[in-house]
Amino acid sequence: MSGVTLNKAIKKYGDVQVIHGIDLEIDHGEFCVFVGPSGCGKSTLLRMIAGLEDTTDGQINIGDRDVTTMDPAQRGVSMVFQTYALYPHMTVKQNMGFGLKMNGHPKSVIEEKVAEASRILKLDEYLSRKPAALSGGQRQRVSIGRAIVRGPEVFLFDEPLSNLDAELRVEMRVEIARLHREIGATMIYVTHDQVEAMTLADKIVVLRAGVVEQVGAPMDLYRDPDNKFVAGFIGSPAMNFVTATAQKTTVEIGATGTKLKHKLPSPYHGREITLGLRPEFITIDPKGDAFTVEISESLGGVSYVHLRADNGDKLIAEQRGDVRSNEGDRVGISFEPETVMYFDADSEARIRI
Amino acid sequence: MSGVTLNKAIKKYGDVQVIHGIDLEIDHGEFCVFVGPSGCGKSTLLRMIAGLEDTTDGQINIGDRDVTTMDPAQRGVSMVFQTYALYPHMTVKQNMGFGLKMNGHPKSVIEEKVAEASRILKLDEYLSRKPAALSGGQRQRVSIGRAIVRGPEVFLFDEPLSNLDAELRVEMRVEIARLHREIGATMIYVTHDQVEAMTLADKIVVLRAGVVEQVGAPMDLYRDPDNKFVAGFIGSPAMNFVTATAQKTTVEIGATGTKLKHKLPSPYHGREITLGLRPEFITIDPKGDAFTVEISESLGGVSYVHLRADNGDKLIAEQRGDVRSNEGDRVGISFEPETVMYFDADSEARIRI
Amino acid sequence: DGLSGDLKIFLDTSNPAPRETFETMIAEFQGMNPDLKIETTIIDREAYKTQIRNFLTANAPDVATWYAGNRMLPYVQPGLFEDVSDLWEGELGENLASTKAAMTIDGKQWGVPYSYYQWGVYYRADIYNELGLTEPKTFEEMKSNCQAVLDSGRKCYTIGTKFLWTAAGWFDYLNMRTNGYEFHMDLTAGRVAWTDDRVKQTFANWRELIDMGAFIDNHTAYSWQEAIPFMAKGEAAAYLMGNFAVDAIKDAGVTDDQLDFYQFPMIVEGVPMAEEAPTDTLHIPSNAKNKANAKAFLQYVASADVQTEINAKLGQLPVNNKSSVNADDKFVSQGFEMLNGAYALAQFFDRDAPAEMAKVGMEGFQEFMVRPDNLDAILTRLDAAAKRIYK
Amino acid sequence: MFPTPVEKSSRTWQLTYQSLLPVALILWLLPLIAVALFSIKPAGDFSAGNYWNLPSQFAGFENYGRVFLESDMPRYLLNSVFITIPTVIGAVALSAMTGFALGIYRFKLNLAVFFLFVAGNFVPFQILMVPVRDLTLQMGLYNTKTGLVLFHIAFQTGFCTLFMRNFIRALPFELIEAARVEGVAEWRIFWFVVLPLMKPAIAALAVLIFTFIWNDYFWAVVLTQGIESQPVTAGITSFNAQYRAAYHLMSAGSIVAAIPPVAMFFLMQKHFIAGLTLGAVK
Amino acid sequence: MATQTEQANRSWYKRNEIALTPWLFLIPGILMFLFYVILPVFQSFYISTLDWDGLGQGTSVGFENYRELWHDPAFYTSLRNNLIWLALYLLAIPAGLFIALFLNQTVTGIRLYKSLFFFPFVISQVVVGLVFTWFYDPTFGLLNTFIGWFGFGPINVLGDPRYVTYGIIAAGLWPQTAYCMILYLTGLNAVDPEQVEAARLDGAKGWRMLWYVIIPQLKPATFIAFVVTVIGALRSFDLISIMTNGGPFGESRVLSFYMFEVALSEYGFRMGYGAAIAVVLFLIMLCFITYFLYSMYKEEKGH
Ligand SMILES: Nc1ncnc2c1ncn2[C@@H]1O[C@H](COP(=O)(O)OP(=O)(O)OP(=O)(O)O)[C@@H](O)[C@H]1O
Ligand SMILES: Nc1ncnc2c1ncn2[C@@H]1O[C@H](COP(=O)(O)OP(=O)(O)OP(=O)(O)O)[C@@H](O)[C@H]1O
Ligand SMILES: [Mg+2]
Ligand SMILES: [Mg+2]
Repeated sequence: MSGVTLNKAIKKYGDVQVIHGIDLEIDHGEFCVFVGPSGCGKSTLLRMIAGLEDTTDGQINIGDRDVTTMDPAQRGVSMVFQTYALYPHMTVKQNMGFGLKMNGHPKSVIEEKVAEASRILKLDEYLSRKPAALSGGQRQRVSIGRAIVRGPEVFLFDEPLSNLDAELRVEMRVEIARLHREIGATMIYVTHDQVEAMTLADKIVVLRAGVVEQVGAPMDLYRDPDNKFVAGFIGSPAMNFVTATAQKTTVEIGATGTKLKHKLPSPYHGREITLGLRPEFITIDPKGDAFTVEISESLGGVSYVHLRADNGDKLIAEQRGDVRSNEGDRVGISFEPETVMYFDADSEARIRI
Repeated sequence: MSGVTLNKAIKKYGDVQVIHGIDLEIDHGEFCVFVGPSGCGKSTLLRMIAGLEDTTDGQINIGDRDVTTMDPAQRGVSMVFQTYALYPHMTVKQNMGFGLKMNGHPKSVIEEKVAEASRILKLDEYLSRKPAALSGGQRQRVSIGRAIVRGPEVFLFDEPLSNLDAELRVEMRVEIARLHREIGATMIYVTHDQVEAMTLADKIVVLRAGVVEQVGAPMDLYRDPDNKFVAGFIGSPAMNFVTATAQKTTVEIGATGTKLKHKLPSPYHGREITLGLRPEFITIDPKGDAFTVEISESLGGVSYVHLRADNGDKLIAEQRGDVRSNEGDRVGISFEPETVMYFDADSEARIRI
Repeated sequence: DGLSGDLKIFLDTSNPAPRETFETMIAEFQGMNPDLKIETTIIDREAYKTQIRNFLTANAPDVATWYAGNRMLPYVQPGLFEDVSDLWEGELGENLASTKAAMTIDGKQWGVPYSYYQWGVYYRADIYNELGLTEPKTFEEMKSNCQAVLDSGRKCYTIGTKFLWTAAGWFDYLNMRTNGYEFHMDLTAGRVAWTDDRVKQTFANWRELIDMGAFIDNHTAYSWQEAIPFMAKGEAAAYLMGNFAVDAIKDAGVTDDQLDFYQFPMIVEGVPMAEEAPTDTLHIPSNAKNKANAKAFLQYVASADVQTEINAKLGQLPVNNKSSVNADDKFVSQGFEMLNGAYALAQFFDRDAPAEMAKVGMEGFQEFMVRPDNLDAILTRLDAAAKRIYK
Repeated sequence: MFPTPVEKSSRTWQLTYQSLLPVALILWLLPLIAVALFSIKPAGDFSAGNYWNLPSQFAGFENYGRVFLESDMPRYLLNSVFITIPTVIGAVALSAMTGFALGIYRFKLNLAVFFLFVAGNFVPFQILMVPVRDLTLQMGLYNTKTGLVLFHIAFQTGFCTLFMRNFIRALPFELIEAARVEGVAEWRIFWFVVLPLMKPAIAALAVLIFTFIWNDYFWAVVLTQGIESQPVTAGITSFNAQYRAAYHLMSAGSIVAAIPPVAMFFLMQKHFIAGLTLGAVK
Repeated sequence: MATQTEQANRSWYKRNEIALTPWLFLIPGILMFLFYVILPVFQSFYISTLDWDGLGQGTSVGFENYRELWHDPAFYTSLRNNLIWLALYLLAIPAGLFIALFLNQTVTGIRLYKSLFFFPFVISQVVVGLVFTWFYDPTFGLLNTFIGWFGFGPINVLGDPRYVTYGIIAAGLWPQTAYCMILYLTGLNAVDPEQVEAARLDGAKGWRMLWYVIIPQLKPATFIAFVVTVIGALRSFDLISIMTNGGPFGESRVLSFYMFEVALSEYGFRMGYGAAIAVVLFLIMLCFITYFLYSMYKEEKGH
């Protein structure tokens, strides 16, 4: 059993605190993805788990061992770096076997494990090449191979695909998913790519400024975000936010004057709130006139129509097919009321109904 | 009137010919985008127009002047580089005013034009900063500002947004579109980003290996590509290609055995052809069983389902909403026959029906 | 039976002829003492002067060459040279008596001399003949000869003052001839001020020659060897030098007939004629490891036969009065004669004056030769230096 | 003349440029060419005043023969080798270690220690002369190659550390982290990961230090004397004193003394220039 | 429990490996450097207050040496020459830039040209000094032969106090220019071609392109060139020693040579006085060292 548990983990650089007491439980065999804006502390958290950064306070457990002060090597983790971090002067084989060799494993064991890993990753042909003679994707595979060879309980990935081009990225993403199925080890994966997070994760951890905003399965976060930040972060194009006013039994959208029959908790009555609406749930109604079409970007199968209401609120609507709106058109919108979410205008917390 | 006309423009590096006699007409005020795979000659062509590369043969006109052998500075063009190419030792203001200063404009004129450009680009606050103290997006704005200030007839952009992160890219894209509307100058824009090409262009030029494959408005290329290359290049995710066989009055799809009532020109009868089908036009039919679901990637509003037929043909289908297919499921597909395109299996040319 | 053990010898005889002479002599000594391990190091003469202090303290040899007179003082005072007075007892002492004074400090002897040599004016006899000139006896003759030489499109004297000391030769002679030996000794010993009018008179005499254009141009750029070609090529007629220069002059292509020698002429009547005769010496550093062997070697070098032999080769004069002078060498025999008749012998400016003073002084001479107008400033400077150095 | 490539300029200018190059080079190297010419002239040419005409006969073998067979030059050359090689090895070894420590580890005094090395490297070394000479004397290493080597190693460590540290800084730090995660001991990281990656830096530094030390004159004069330990730079001066005014021999001697660093430069040019710029630039 | 014993089993070294390792690696280097470089600097300060001939014990004389220095004309000559050196040596920077620009082309054989141009830097200064001594020789030197064709000369460069320092500096500029040239050649390699292109579009050409676009980009190269040139100028010793030995009558001395002369030459052995001169030289250099370190510090902080 080798899940990872963080208990009030804190990291300070000098006086600057970058991780603010994180509690987190990652189950054995789970694929956990950290997402969040740049600088939010994803890498730092991962490196704390790896032992590459000291943990200022709190506790980190792997399995049932407290590893908080342990050396990286003793934690039973392997790490895959964004830049691959292959040793350029060693062949693929030596790269993969280096850790074992340094820890005094006999040659035969090393051979065997390297062979196994290279089979899994289809690297057999390249074993005697140096990293410089490999493509980006192959290099990343080698660096994953190096991680596998040590048979760790936990794999740590720090944006492993962000140096690859779009096509390869898709390919390697599928490969990592396959690997997870095949090995079944716990994996923690840092990315800022929406698609990677949504498609790979069993569990997504959304971080902001060193604090966990929400933890959950990808579709749960998409459907049921806890706050405006998560709602805006998950899903692409991002959720639209417009101002609305809560009444006793209805909510009035500022831009259109539409009243939705939603009863918000009483403290909100009469107050301004934020209404969230995903672009994909909006249908453009050519007969309306609440919005001006600012620009309409057609990508072939889908168009993104940028709308601006007279009160300044902006919306993006996703439009299927090749119905095209023209700039300057006045249009209205329609949507299913149940696709709407509400957020506290100040705290940004979700207002569930 | 300052359109750009290329007349059998040819570029050779030593013995290697990289631009193979291109004819092209870009109208005054048009936004023209060059796309194509890496190394196809987009940048080279742009730089020939700028005068940064000699034109080996052929002729380049800007407006009604033959500029083929002119100095870059005399052509009335401005260029925005991928790496911004700002002068690091000059402030934003000096960067923008440099060209005017070099051409001996009086201080007052420079001041005025820089002020105007920085107003358009909302750079007023940063005028006295050096580039190093700016964010990527701001730098790119400065480099656009530098282009504007010189009041050129033609703007040239070489992948101006590819060094920015996703969010900024979207923002700057809209900004450039706005700029084009505002200034109305001719713009030529190189990119390899689908979305940029589709959303910005009045006219897209698809290049392959130094040859123009097709020229047209974005939606024209999307709807009516001349060949498999253009069809596959425009649209995202890319068009699916499967094998099919033309009969006298029908086309039989290899993977499913479905027969479409399309009458292809007689030379194709009985021959294998390529059938193109965009992911967004495919609906998954849970009752069918021609395909196995390989993997289903859900991004919230949309899922991409990777399908594999028994004959090895692969398809990606775009699925709306949160209907999720599971790996290993057997499914069928359906689509409107008129969304299908045919291509010659060898020449890859479109077979129009 | 012969000596055994080691013997480490440092020599500054870096010019080709002396070098060979010493190598031969040491080889003979080796022949007599087959069991002795002799190690000889020959160091460039100019470099040697800067290095001696280092090696005397750090890795002292058993025997080292140096110079007599005041020049020994900096090493005798801190006890870096061994007292070798015992060598001077008995017969050897008597034989070397003429230089005993120069080797004595505090009543003890600190080394033995192996050679000395005269200074004088070496001139191109063929040029003098061509111009009908004879060896000058007085300063007036010297100047008129010079004028004749100048008129023939040549320079009277070659000199290379890059390493300074050559100019000191001129000063020594001019001063001794103008003010006498005693005055010169007082001056170098700091008993007379450099701003003294008598000193100025010496420089005035010198200036006459300078103003005539007697010396070659650009002498500051040359070492003494580099000045020789001017004489060899007949662009200059004479050279005030030590006798060691004869070899080098001949090497440069001047034949024995073309070269002759005269004593530096009288300037002031009645001033007795003293001569420069620097004595080259051998010493035992007090840090030497094989002093017994070293003493044996010194004794050997000082012995009459060896002195005869090496000085014949060096073209210099033996110090041992039992030695014989090479009569075939006209310069040596003439010089020997001249020194025998000399009123007194001076060592040389840089050996008579303390090192620091010598340096400042010779720099002044060089400057004077280039910029005679600076004389007052130069003398004031020398005086200030003297006040500090002799305090 | 400019970052405009000549290929893109007019034909006449291209030709002018092509012909200007050798002329400029000859002018630039004129003093050196003269010396090379001197070194193959017979002695007679000089006494005959034939300084600048072609040699009346080729006397190269004779002149160089005398340098090698009749003078102490071979011995001085050998001394130089025995001084230079150990210094290069020592300085590179020490600075590989200091560079590693300062480039990889974050600790409080890191920058202070680094700046200490850098500042020491900039010091006008004359200020060290008296104490170092005294120190060497006291250790009994005066006039030994060892004494000179020890000092050179110590002094060069300043520059080498600057160089190595900056080089190591530029290595991807993930390599070290990857090794740490794999449980590689720190000194093994140095040996198996960092050192192999430093090969280019080591090569660059080695050639650079080689030339520096080979060409050193000041310390050779301060710390050694005499033939048993002086390097060729000091040797050439006594050689010259011996053959003063024998220009042909002095020239030949100078050329012999200059050849090793020049050969080193030509053989290892890439590394040499990398060393100059990398070490200093970063 | 298990974790407890595991912790205890780790040796003290193991636990502090990351903190200790750098010091273990630093110790040999630091010791050597302290011993031979850092301490001697302070020793020199101390020695400069002694009257000491290098043998036995010195006697403390306080600031007497400095007082004497204050009145020593030779010191001022040296100081003046040092300043001339500093100022003129910096000419190596524009000269190096000029040659670098000249050679910054891609024609056949240019690599060989570049290396040959670099030649003077690899040669020992001793040899350079010798070569230039002959070059300047008033009777047969190339320089005088050359100006003789125009009916001038001969000039006794090294023997004339008016020219001697400039003559030596010119000799020093030869290798130093080669050095700067290499620095600039590498710097030119790193010039961003897109910036040059941007400037071409902006209409900058020739001289103005150089001044406004190229030179600013060469700033790092210029900085190094400045550093090495200043150090080189203040350390200058070999050339003077070889070419003139300080002469004529001390007019070509600089501080570093004068201190050597005072402390170690034939007529010297005034260690205290020499040290005092060295201290003055050090203090001059200290201004530059401070500037260099400050620049480096800013750079480091920038990362
Ligand atoms: N060594 C350090 N010293 C001080 N602050 C640091 C250090 N390393 C990181 N930080 C700060 O910690 C915060 C978190 O950094 P971290 O690298 O974990 O972000 P991230 O989420 O991985 O961002 P990205 O997506 O850009 O990789 C940032 O604000 C960063 O500036
Ligand atoms: N200076 C040059 N010498 C020789 N070949 C060149 C040179 N510059 C470009 N090429 C070649 O010309 C072709 C076109 O290059 P170009 O840079 O125009 O491609 P591109 O379409 O802009 O590609 P990318 O999308 O990667 O920027 C490439 O095959 C390239 O290798
Ligand atoms: Mg990160
Ligand atoms: Mg390109």
